[in-house]
Amino acid sequence: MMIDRDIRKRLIVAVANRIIAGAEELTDLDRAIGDGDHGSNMRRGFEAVLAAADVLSDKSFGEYLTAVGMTLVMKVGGASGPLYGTLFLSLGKSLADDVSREQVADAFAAAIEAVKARGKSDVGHKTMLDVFHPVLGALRGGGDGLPERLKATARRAAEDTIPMKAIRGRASFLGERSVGHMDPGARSSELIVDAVADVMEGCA
Amino acid sequence: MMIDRDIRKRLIVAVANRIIAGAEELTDLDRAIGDGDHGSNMRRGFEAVLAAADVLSDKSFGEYLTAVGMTLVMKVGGASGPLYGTLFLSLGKSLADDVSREQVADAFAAAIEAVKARGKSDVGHKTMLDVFHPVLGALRGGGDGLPERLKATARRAAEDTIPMKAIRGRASFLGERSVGHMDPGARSSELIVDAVADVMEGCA
Amino acid sequence: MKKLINAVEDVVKESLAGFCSAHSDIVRLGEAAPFVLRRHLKRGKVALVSGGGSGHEPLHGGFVGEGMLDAAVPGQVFTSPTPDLIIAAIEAADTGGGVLLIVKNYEGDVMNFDMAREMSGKSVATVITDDDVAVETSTYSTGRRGVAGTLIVEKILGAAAEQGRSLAELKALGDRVNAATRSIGIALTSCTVPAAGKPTFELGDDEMEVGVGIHGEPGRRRVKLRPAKEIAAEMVGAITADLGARARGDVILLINGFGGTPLSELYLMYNDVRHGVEAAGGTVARSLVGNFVTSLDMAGCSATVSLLDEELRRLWDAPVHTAALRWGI
Amino acid sequence: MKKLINAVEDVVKESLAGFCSAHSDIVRLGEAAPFVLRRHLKRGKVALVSGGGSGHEPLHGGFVGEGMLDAAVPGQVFTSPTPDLIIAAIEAADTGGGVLLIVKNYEGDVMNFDMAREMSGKSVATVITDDDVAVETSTYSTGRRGVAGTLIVEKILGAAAEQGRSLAELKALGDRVNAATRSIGIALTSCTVPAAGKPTFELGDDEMEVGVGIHGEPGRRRVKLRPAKEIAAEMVGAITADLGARARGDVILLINGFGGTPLSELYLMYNDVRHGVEAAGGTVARSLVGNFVTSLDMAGCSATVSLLDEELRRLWDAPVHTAALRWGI
Ligand SMILES: Nc1ncnc2c1ncn2[C@@H]1O[C@H](COP(=O)(O)OP(=O)(O)O)[C@@H](O)[C@H]1O
Ligand SMILES: Nc1ncnc2c1ncn2[C@@H]1O[C@H](COP(=O)(O)OP(=O)(O)O)[C@@H](O)[C@H]1O
Ligand SMILES: [Mg+2]
Ligand SMILES: [Mg+2]
Ligand SMILES: [Mg+2]
Ligand SMILES: [Mg+2]
Repeated sequence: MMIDRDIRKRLIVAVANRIIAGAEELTDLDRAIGDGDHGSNMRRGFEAVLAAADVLSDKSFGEYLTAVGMTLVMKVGGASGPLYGTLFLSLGKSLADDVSREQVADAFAAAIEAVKARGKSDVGHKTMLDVFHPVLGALRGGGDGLPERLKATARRAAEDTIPMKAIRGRASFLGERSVGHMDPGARSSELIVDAVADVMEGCA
Repeated sequence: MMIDRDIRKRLIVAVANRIIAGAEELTDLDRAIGDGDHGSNMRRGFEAVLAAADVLSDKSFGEYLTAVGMTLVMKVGGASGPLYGTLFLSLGKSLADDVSREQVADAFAAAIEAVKARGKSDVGHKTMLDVFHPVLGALRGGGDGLPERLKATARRAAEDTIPMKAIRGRASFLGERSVGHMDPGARSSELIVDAVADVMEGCA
Repeated sequence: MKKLINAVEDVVKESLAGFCSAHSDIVRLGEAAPFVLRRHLKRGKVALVSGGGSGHEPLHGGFVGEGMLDAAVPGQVFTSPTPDLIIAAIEAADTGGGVLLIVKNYEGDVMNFDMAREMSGKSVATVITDDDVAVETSTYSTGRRGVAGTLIVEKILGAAAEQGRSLAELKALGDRVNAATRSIGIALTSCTVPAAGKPTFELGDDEMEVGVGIHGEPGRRRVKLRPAKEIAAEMVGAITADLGARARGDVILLINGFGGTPLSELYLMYNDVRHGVEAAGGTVARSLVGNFVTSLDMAGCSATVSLLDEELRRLWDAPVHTAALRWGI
Repeated sequence: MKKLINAVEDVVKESLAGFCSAHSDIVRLGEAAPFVLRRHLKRGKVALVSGGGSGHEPLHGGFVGEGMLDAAVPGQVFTSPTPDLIIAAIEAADTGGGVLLIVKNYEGDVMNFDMAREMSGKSVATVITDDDVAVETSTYSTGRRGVAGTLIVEKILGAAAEQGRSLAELKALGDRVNAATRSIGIALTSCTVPAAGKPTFELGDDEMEVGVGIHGEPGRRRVKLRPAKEIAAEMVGAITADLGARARGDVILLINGFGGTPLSELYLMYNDVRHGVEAAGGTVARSLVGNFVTSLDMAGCSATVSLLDEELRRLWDAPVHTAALRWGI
């Protein structure tokens, strides 16, 4: 599949708008088990990405992903900034404009490892990783209606963080009291996956 | 009229209990146009007077009034402490155990002047003086049913402070906004007059 | 009411005990009565004694020490201390040079300190501070309140007393500094007096009080909450209008928090007020930002502008070593 | 939300501008980016750089100056600063002796400072503070938070850096002080993050949170509001249990307000906590009471106990000249 300038631009617009529209909800989730800034953090980062959409989209897919990652690192702050930043920086390392589903899945798997290393965290710790990991599974599975399946997987995965006890992130300071709330970073990951899947559908 | 030990004691008990029972109301009034402590101040002072009731009542009427005044000066604090203190200290200067109504009225008039001097204040400034002054008039008038008339006068006088604009006391800092509220010190004066009148009635 | 206290009636006593033990290198608790006494009194120096209701911490106890006050007498919350306490402090602080009382212009304070002065039989003078421009002046009324500017009077007098100036000189200097000092305050919330248990007044979510004092009392008027810049402009306007042409020189700018407002907001206000003062022709030569003259947990702040000349600047810069203000030592 | 601000997005920037102009004798605003830089850097000295989300004022900017930090990098409210800002501060503060980062143990701070260190290419070491006993330690979890004890680490490292110690020595000393320091916090209210506009959590009128951090986040458990003495006993218990026998020596006792609690209550708590520490066999050799590591307008406080030996006492007593902590100069 060819990720041309039009798709690159559409990806930014879709993801950024989804995050910006969801910012208040993300902040509300973070107020419950964090410090109430995940929405503002993510909005700040993706507003910067959106503002640079044209310049970014002119770049090759790899450079584009790297630049998005760098923008997030420099704009988001908090825990989510280095983590989402690391994710995109890692994706940018290996993806070319013309990519197969397998290549994307491999790059995503490597990016997840990079996030784990940066966050000293793992699946089951009630973080964004708990969305990335099942989404990677769905991506590897491939097949018809993949976009829909990615969305459903992400949605379920975010919900599955509700009963978890947090091991990483601010929510871990709450111990047992972190149980019963959705992880804000899991929800923002779901929003990103959802927006990407929308663009995939539009291209299909 | 003879102010014997029994009457002296009854005066303390009646006045102190009236103030203690009214403390919360006095504080509420002071919250509206002052700093919300008139009730606690007066209660603190009269609890001390009540605790010393027996010792105080052993003294001659003059010494008794002086001692009450001193106790109020040393226990009440705020603006009302020196003012009520000055009132009783002044009364103590001229009153003997056997007093006529005229003597009490003269002593009260002198005490009012002492309060004015201490407070650099006058009638019409929305203070306790606006109760003392009409009560003095009723006392001078004398006649049948004096206790009832003293009470009614004090009640009306306290109410008459409601439309006044404060010139002295903390309420003066509010300017026009002091209009529409009863002066807390006027209300505490009314309570004192009321309790004294009750004791007078009991003696008649 | 949510407060870190044991019993309402013990608040002042226990807080004072904590204060004196936390700062035992600078102060000690009075023996004859509960007041704050400077640990190392200077023989023959005029003693500076201040005080008033509690609830304004660190004022005044936090300003006892070298280069500032010799004693501070706290009353109950927002209630002037009684003459017996003040007399005890006068007696403990006096080392032969006489005593200067620094009293904020509230009738309760003025009357109790007056009675103490009359009863003490010592050589005692009084400086009354009345820096609050929110209150209209008039010989007819109580006049203006003494608020945050009091700290500037205490600092400058403290330095001058340390130089060995006489009681009469200090009294004149104190009156001069007070006359050169103007403050105005605004509140976003009231405060809760422990003994009352509920806020002194209630404000809507979008309202503020303009022209408040430091006792959680309502101000002169209630307005809609506005951006910091507009609040700053109103404050500067009130102060400079009152100072007139004198505002066009070097000044100390004090942004004082009332206790419930975070330092970050005070610095933000400082930023806007400073621009206003400078736009009005003043030069901010010295600055102080923090919670110094508070009103329990009230949210809000006051701005104080105090005119400086060479003498006052030197006295302001002189070393001071107290719990709440310290430099040069 | 009632705050003295202009626009939500300008809060940090404007407050920082006010801070740097109010304290222009001690600090200046970074040129390459908005951070607080010590005005007079000392050539060749190891530079101490700290930072983290804003909202904890005076931490960290208030601790920049002689005898303490060389730079402080504020992020947005409760949000770690990004690596570009940290790198700019590292570059501005480094005078050839290398740079020591002092970072509170929050994943956001740790990761952003780590990225900055990796990208900077300078000689940089990191001390991570994690003094909060409210959080169970476990190699498996994030571990403990860095809270008010951070100020003690910064003060002592500041004095040691001024003596010319090497980066490796300072790193070891910082780890040692951190290991000797324990804190625990309680909150009576949450705080309101400007961008969120409402309190992070709601508490009933008779409830408090035990084991809170400094981001207005809920604590470990919610209990009924209790008298100060009982709260103090629980705090002392948690700290001394964790310190074990080591608690029976000289300590610094820090009672830190979270921003919305009046100083009078902090002194009252100091009184009760001090008695508790002494009953447990400790000797309070040094004390500090005030709002130092805050959580915007949160009501509540933390207690910190830090074990002292002769070396640490000397470093603690060494001169310091910052906006929020000053003595000996
Ligand atoms: N160590 C970690 N590994 C993976 N994800 C993490 C880690 N720490 C935090 N997160 C994610 O970051 C989210 C919080 O982001 P945000 O609120 O922006 O930062 P902060 O916690 O610094 O305020 C959490 O909900 C979680 O998904
Ligand atoms: N100058 C004055 N002259 C006469 N009465 C006064 C004066 N100032 C205050 N008062 C009286 O004192 C009352 C307030 O007392 P209180 O609340 O105990 O003291 P404070 O105002 O110091 O808090 C007022 O309601 C008023 O009646
Ligand atoms: Mg967060
Ligand atoms: Mg009152
Ligand atoms: Mg009062
Ligand atoms: Mg955050």
